Amino acid sequence: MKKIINDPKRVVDESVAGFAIAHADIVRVVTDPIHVVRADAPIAGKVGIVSGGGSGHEPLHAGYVGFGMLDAAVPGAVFTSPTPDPILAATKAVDGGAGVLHIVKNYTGDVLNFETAAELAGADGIEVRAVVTNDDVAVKDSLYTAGRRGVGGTVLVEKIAGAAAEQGLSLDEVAAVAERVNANARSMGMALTPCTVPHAGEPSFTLAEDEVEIGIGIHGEPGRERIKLEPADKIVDRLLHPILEDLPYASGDRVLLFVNGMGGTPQIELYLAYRRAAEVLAEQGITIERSLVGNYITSLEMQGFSITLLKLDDEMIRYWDAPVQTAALRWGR
Amino acid sequence: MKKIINDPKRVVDESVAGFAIAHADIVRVVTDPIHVVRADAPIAGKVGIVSGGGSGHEPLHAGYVGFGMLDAAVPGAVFTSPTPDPILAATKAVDGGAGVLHIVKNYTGDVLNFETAAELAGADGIEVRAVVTNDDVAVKDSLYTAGRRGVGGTVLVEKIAGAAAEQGLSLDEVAAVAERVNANARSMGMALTPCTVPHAGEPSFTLAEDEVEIGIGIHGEPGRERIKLEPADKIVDRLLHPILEDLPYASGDRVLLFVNGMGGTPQIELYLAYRRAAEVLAEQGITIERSLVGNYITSLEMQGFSITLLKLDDEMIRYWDAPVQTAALRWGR
Amino acid sequence: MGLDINWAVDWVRRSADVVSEHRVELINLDREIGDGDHGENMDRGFQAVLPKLDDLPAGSTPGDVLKLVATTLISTVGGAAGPLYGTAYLRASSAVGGEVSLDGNAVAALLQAGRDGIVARGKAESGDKTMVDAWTPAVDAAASAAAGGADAAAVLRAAADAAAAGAVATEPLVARKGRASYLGERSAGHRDPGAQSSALLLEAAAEAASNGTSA
Amino acid sequence: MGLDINWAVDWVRRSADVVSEHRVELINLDREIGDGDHGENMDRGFQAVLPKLDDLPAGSTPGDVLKLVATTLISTVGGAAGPLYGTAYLRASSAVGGEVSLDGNAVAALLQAGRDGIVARGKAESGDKTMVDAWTPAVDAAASAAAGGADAAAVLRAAADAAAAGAVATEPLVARKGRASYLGERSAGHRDPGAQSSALLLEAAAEAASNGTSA
Ligand SMILES: Nc1ncnc2c1ncn2[C@@H]1O[C@H](COP(=O)(O)OP(=O)(O)O)[C@@H](O)[C@H]1O
Ligand SMILES: Nc1ncnc2c1ncn2[C@@H]1O[C@H](COP(=O)(O)OP(=O)(O)O)[C@@H](O)[C@H]1O
Ligand SMILES: [Mg+2]
Ligand SMILES: [Mg+2]
Ligand SMILES: [Mg+2]
Ligand SMILES: [Mg+2]
Repeated sequence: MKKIINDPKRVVDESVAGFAIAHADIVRVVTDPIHVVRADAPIAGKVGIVSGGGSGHEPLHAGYVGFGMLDAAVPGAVFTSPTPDPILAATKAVDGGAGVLHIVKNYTGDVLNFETAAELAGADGIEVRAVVTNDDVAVKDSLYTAGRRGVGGTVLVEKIAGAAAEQGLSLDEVAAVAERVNANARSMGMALTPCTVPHAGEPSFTLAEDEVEIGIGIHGEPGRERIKLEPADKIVDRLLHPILEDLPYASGDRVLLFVNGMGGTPQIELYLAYRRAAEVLAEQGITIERSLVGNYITSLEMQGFSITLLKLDDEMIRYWDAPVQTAALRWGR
Repeated sequence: MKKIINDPKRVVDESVAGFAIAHADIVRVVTDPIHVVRADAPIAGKVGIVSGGGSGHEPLHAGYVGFGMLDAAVPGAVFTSPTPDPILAATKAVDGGAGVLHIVKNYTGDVLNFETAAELAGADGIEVRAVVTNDDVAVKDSLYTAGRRGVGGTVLVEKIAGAAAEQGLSLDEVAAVAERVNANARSMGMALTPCTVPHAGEPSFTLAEDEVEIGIGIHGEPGRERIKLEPADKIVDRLLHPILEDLPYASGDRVLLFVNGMGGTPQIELYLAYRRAAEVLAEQGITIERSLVGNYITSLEMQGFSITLLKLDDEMIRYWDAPVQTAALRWGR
Repeated sequence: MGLDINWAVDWVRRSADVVSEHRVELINLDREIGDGDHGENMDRGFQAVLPKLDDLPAGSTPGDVLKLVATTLISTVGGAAGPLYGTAYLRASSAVGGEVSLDGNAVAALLQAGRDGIVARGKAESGDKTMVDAWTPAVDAAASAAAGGADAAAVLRAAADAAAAGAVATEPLVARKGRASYLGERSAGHRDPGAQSSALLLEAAAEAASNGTSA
Repeated sequence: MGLDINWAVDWVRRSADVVSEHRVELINLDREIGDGDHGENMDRGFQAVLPKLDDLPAGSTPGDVLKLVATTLISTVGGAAGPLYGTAYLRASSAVGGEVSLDGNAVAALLQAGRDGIVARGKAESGDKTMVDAWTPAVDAAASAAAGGADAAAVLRAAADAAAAGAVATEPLVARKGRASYLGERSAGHRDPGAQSSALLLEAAAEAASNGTSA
């Protein structure tokens, strides 16, 4: 295992400590229990937004703490949901009296730990609502399973709900916007290479030199299907078509096209994939209103990418365009 | 070779085509000869700034085209300096009558091709000045060699000179600012893994599972020294000390600390490295006034990182903080 | 012969040991069909419990130990396993209340409450390829042993053996809950890591009971 | 017997062939001490020249062909090799002017002008481990062959052999120019890719001359 680390057990603490110094203008970091809070939290009268989950997906979530997006992020151990304690601490830290929204990716661990924290916060008199993101079409949705994973759509939910909260909407309204974004977002990913969890020391799976995983998640979990490497355009089609069919997206729709790198993918490849995705959408009569291309929700050093489509409405566009000032997403200020 | 590409010969064209669609609000792309121009170029009375070089270093340089930074970028083939034609075309496209600054990384190919383009532009009546960046302390500087490479410092030169030009400084003044940034910047990098140039199909070098390259460049060229993998803090020290001794940076200095990923490095590792660098600077009485952490000048999918220090003065800070609106660096608007 | 506080403490110490020993094995099982952290998570949790055992006030009961395990796992493990095991130990603690010595029936009730806690939190059914598939046969075996008049140690032995068999029996299953469910059919052919850790913990309980650490 | 336009065109075609054949070899040499693009760069350049040969107007001279190569390489190769070779061919073209047939002395002058162009642009000295280390011995060998009365083909043969030896002789050198200089001592033990491509191009020139393509 080759990593720029000192000790597998200290990776998250040391990295968050660096993040705290580098972005002291935007965030404050509390180390015990570890959570990252917007420098000016709590903001009286504003709905607080907290997200979190296992580490290894950076810039998600700490990179999205700041004006117009999250009020706090709770980083767990690598690929391990945080426990309720830091989630509760973060929830209290950002409560400005208007309630707190938890944005939770749909993984059993995240859901259970956030649930517990929400219960405890409720007992302390803080009103908490949770929105669970589950946009990954690679996983079959069913009442009898753990359901779909929350992946790329989570970033979009955090940005748009964050803007809604910043503009003073109520907890119910912010939660409704978040739900609408999640309901209109679909994603699918693939990997060229696996990743290695520091404490595991071994790659999450192995792939032959000519194989790729289709339908990969963001935790180094193997995907649904292993195929031979194909040209980029074919791979894009393989990800995009299940997405398009699922909602479904239709001619005339306006969308945000999000091409996301898994952490080890160079930009040159992401834009190349973006080109094909844009071409397919144009053929289908779908208009790209907004774009996001880069490593925004990752899986350590994994090479690969995911595509997320979000069907937009005017309100979502307005919130997407609203100013945001975080370590990883910034515009308008 | 595993890459998200269609054909090694079309990588740059297809990627730039994607970039053009994704950032149509910021840039315009001309395909023959290929160059990327700020959407509102030329700006009358403003010094134009053009940079460029081989592709594979994204977001450098196209990602820095936009308000407050570059007016044009010229992407060559992967790791191959562009020819004079597109440099000349870009120079003409951004000439607003106040002259054009070329920001050139110190590689023989870049220097020669930009030189030729500048000569041709001069013959067309455009005043061109060139600033050659050479901040890499891993390479011994000498009159008798090709000299130091231009690496991380280039990003800082582009931002700060870009702001100076945006604020209306003359060509001589912008060039002087750019020279001053370059003169006060020092960098050094390392790699955990090599990268693979698409048309070569084989990694640029091979490293054993326990080896790393110290003093790596950004073209997959092997570094100065191959050592056994060490803890992150030791590696940071190994890069930072030659940097500190070179200028030298001294107690009381105010600096910008830039921890840059080589393309395949996850953020969690970059911030971990940043933490140690900040610790060392604090011990030395050097104040970190500004920070930049991320994949900003890369070497395809290489894993590794570089550290750049820039000794700041008030003017540089003002230009650093000035609004910028590019695909890869954005704040203040 | 009932099981007292010494048994409970010994169970925890043995649990920490066995999880530590099998850390890599659990990580590897989880790498195959999950995200490779189960061994690390469980190890972190039980190592956090150990020092707290020393601070247990005099007169503590088995139920107090179980509660200590519950709260520590909840606040240190994270992931799916943290809340699930946490709830199991919490419910188990409630089930035994303030009793100072547990007989066969009490142990059977303890296990049943633990299993029910896991199901209440995780909503998994038998055959979903989760830790429930180790706990449910264990609970059933414990119940029949207790009904047959077995003492506490014998009840735990029956439970441990059934849990071990249950863990093995998860191998052919297609996962419907937890991270392995994302793999669909490809999850078959691998043992569920949580079922395996459950078997290890129940084995530790049985060994602590048979090893005469109880009064 | 002088070398005319047919020789010049044949030289270019052979150059394109030999560069294409040795593309991977040149890439590999450049991977070892550079950035792995030299073979690709040269191949792209000469492939771009080929179609333009068909458009040469009647009455073109060897100098016209050299100029066409120069401008095409400059506008398609990029990197260090593009401007350096471009300048070499441009200066070589000037050196032969409008002559329609080149004798031994003219060929020696052509090579000398080419080498001087490379040095003027790149500022490398002999022993810096660059293409100059193939060109300089070639120019010297050509000059003495011409001085000894050799015909154009024999001058090119002498130059080609010397260039080949010069390329081999770059192996032990420590690079002081170009990308390989960043490696310092570690650049020793590898042949310079530009010296190797230069040797290939001069060999192509000699073969075109000896192959009776000249009038
Ligand atoms: N809904 C559930 N009900 C019962 N057990 C579950 C459920 N989901 C997951 N598990 C158990 O949790 C184990 C995984 O734990 P762990 O790896 O620590 O957490 P995570 O899946 O969050 O990484 C699985 O092997 C399974 O036994
Ligand atoms: N200053 C120089 N003078 C002469 N030749 C040089 C000089 N710098 C580089 N070269 C030649 O250029 C070759 C590399 O060409 P190429 O790989 O195409 O360009 P780049 O180094 O820009 O990738 C080297 O092998 C060397 O022979
Ligand atoms: Mg996990
Ligand atoms: Mg090159
Ligand atoms: Mg797990
Ligand atoms: Mg090269």
